[in-house]
Amino acid sequence: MEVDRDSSNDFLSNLSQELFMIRETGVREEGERLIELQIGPAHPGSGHMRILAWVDGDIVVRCDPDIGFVHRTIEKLSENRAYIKTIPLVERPSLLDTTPITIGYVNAVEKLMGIEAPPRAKYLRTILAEITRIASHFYGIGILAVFLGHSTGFMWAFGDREVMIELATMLTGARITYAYVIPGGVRRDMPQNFPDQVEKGLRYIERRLKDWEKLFLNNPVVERRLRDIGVLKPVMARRLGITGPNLRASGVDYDVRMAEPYEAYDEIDFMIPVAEEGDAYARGLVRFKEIEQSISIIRQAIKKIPDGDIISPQISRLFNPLMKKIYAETRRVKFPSLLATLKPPKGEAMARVEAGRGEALFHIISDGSTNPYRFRFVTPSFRNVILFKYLIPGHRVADIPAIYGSIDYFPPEADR
Amino acid sequence: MVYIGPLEIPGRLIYDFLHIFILPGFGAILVLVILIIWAERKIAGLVQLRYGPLHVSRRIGGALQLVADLIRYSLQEFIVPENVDKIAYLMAPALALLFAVIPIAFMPTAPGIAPPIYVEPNLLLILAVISLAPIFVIVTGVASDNKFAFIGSLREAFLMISYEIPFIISILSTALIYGTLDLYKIVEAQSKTFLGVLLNPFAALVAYIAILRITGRFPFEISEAESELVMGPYTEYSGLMYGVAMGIGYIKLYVYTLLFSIVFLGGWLPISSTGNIVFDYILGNIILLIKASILMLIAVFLRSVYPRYRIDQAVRLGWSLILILSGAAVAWSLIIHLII
Amino acid sequence: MSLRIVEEEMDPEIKELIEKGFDKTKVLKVSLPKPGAVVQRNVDALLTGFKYVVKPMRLTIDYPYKAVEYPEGYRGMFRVDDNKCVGCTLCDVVCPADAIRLVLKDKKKVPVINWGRCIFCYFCVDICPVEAFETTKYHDAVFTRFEDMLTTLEEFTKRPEDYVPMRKIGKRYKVVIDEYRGLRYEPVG
Amino acid sequence: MSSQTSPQSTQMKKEDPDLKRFLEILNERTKDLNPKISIDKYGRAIYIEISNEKLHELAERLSKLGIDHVKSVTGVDYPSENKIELLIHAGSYLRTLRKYTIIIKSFLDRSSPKTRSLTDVWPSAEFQEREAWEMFGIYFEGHPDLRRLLLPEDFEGTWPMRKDFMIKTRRPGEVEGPWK
Repeated sequence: MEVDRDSSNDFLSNLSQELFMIRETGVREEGERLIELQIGPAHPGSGHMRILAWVDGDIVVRCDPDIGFVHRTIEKLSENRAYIKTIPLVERPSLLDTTPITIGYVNAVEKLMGIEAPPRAKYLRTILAEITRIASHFYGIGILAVFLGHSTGFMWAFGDREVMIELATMLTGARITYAYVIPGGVRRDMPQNFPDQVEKGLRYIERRLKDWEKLFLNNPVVERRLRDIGVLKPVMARRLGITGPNLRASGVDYDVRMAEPYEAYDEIDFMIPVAEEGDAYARGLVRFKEIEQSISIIRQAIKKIPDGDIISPQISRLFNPLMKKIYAETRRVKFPSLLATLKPPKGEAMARVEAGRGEALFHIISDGSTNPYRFRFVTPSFRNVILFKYLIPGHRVADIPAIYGSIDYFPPEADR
Repeated sequence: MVYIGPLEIPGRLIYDFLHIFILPGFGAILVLVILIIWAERKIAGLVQLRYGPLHVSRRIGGALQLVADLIRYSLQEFIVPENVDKIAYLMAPALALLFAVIPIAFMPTAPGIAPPIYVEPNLLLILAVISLAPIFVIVTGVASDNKFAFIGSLREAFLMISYEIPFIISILSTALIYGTLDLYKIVEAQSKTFLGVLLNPFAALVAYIAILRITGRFPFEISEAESELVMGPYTEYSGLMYGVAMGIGYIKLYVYTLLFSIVFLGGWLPISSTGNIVFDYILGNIILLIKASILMLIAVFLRSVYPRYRIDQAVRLGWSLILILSGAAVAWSLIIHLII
Repeated sequence: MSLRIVEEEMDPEIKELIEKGFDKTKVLKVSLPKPGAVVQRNVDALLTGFKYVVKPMRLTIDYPYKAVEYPEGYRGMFRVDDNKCVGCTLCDVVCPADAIRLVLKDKKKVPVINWGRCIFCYFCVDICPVEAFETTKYHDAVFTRFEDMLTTLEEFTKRPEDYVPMRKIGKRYKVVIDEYRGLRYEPVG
Repeated sequence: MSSQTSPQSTQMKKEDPDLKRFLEILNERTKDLNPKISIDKYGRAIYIEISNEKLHELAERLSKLGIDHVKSVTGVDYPSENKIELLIHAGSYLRTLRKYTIIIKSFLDRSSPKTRSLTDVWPSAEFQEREAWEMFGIYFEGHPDLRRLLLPEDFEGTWPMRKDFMIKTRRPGEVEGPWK
């Protein structure tokens, strides 16, 4: 397969050339002084991917991410499964940030079928989405900390994340893979003591963020390792199509919850943290500030949640008497048999969602049968993988894990 | 000033045996190193909201976990990869261990008793022997034919140079104050005037930071940085060799903190040489070990607070701040020498 | 072809369309703290670490000797009540992991589960029109052989605690979320 | 249609001035490429159908209109009509335009799908095009380094995402008898 090179190729080589100049490393071509480091799939600093780094001394000259080790073929599988059976499948890749992804998929299905979740279900979805966003940000910060060698940051992140997972277990009944969102609403209602449990959990997290500040963010060694590392300029971030906190840390105030509000985000006022510097430290800081914003979102959502039923009347009118009784008593949504063999009308629908790591895109083309004809699912990490190629060259070997952790790149989510 | 010379022959032999094999020597190493590793994992557990080692010997908080690890290492089969320079690969950790342990024989650890090998300038001898150990760490890296090990040994070489020099300067600057190179006389000088730390705080600070770097403690754990270099120079080792390689860091920490507490904290100071030998020997060593283990606990606590530096930041810090501080230490000790 | 988007190249109409639509209040300006007072910040970090050595705040539980009791409605293992079951095979249709297989019991199709494939999403439990599945909060099963996970009909009708091999667990503790300590464990009565 | 009014359906009903203005500019700029432009019923996705030769020209004009990045490049396989549809989602980070997503469709011949790579206009399409090539066989001329991204090196067989690449499926509902 001989690839003919023409104008577009020199463009991208100029792009990486320009990056070298920016970092004045003076290293140009690949001489024989180069070592090819395979920071492979089984390496404490690489996760389920292989980073091929051509290293001259301590400077990375060229970096090529080799991904696909945990490719689950979700798009191919979803073409042979009923619509509802894809919900647990879709939430598996970004295992920590499951609810925004299922909200996105279910929004696309709802747009296809033209049904709508009642307001209370929208609020419940928003609450669970923000709980998983906090858990996902803590995971990202934990990985960033352990890649810098800060084992306490790692353990603290997974400890505080545990509180959020306990809250989600009370609401949905599962620890991480909730499958809580179904077309037309949600499956369980909020238990009675849930609001004050949430309030206690959020106060604990706020108290802990002060300690995080002292031990991790203001730690001089952490700052030396992260400041001015992996500087992503706003223009480059926009050219490379980056999403999520990495984009907002470079000064671009783009957030799908603000751009195209879904669920209950337009009835809750919250802010998007945006930093200017765009280096690894700014990315970490933006994640901490987003945790604070998520806390205020959850508080407002818990206060403003309307009561009413949690499944759209189009689904609940198909309940048989036993299901109606169960739904009335325990507010647990039973599935009418139609849900298993859903046949949305022929057509296309697209939904966008702001997951923890960035914008996720869902596009379903249906041909009227029980299985979707084509389901396109783009995750935030798949759009951030290009950063490995253009951001890492010119840095040192020790900066590869620092940048990798600050991008909050999650290989299973990128491979889908 | 004559201090009590060597005892008659049989007493000498017994004391030498005790010195090397029981108290400040291998016995103390085995007990203290295991306790320090356990304390490090327990403190890290406390700071990180979890238990720390608990499963083995549950009642005493999992203290025997390290014994279990040692047994596991010794029973594990260690694989010698075949494209490895066999002799260097096998000898290097043993030699590194040897040169880390030898200085104990030169250190006086009890009032009124000479160390097994007594040489007039034994401070110089100790410094010379100690600075040999890192060379063998580099040999382990180069011998095992692995890119990560090679880069790890390069880093060890960089850091060795940039931190050994300030360490040696700061230790010698305190010797400058007392005007002698004999550790026993240093301790006696400290008993007359103030402790070394008070006399020359700069030297103490530089020496302590240099100890953190040489033994690979936390902000400077760069040559074995697992998130970049898997295990640095020891990537290709397994089984007992890996256990020894891991132990070298802690044994060096023990030896360096012994030296630090003799030079700066006055060794066995509160007690002076009383009548009978056995009482002096035991009490002197116990006090010295307490001071050394306090220093070790501090060094080990840093693991749960600091991440690791990047190699160029650590080297730049070494050449700039630490070197200047050690210069200040020498100047300060000159002034102090004139006053005392 | 330069790296930057050439702002001037953009269409004039688009430029004036863009200026219009965004309220700045929604953007929280995050400014990085200026690097200073290194010694003070070092001492801060050390004191914070030391605070936890002095006053430990353990979140973890000593698992085999103390176990966690999950909240109400936790999706654990379940069993089928074969006389309630009407053999509608909806559970087999809806199971996303194909973990359910149907067996004949006097001319009626009754489901049988493969614990190895089940992902505990409870789609089958929620779709069953006659509520034939009885759920428990029981989940710490320890299967030593793969075949034990493929249940037969009389196994699947028994309560999970009876036939599923279980690890010797100590006392059960309820998880309580606490403002100061995060997670606290209270012994279940 | 659900009777309750909720955020999404209200947007559909009220007329969106920015959308009208943007469509005017879009039509005026791309008249000569005669694209087929349509809006979905929620007023947020703008579908543009265009022939494959003019696709690159459309991309350049769109990037001048502020559509600065590509969210997804993929294919949809229609074996019955013997063509593969190139499906491109492009979007904009700029303030008022970020509400909309441009969905560009263009049809390629199924036996040897070939198109010009968009990496020079939108560098964010580089990894997306690599995935589209390995899954559908759409060959992007001028792509800097078109090789496999997700599939393992030793994966042989046709392009996996095409309809003729069958995977084993199971028809639920029959009796398969006990395991043991």
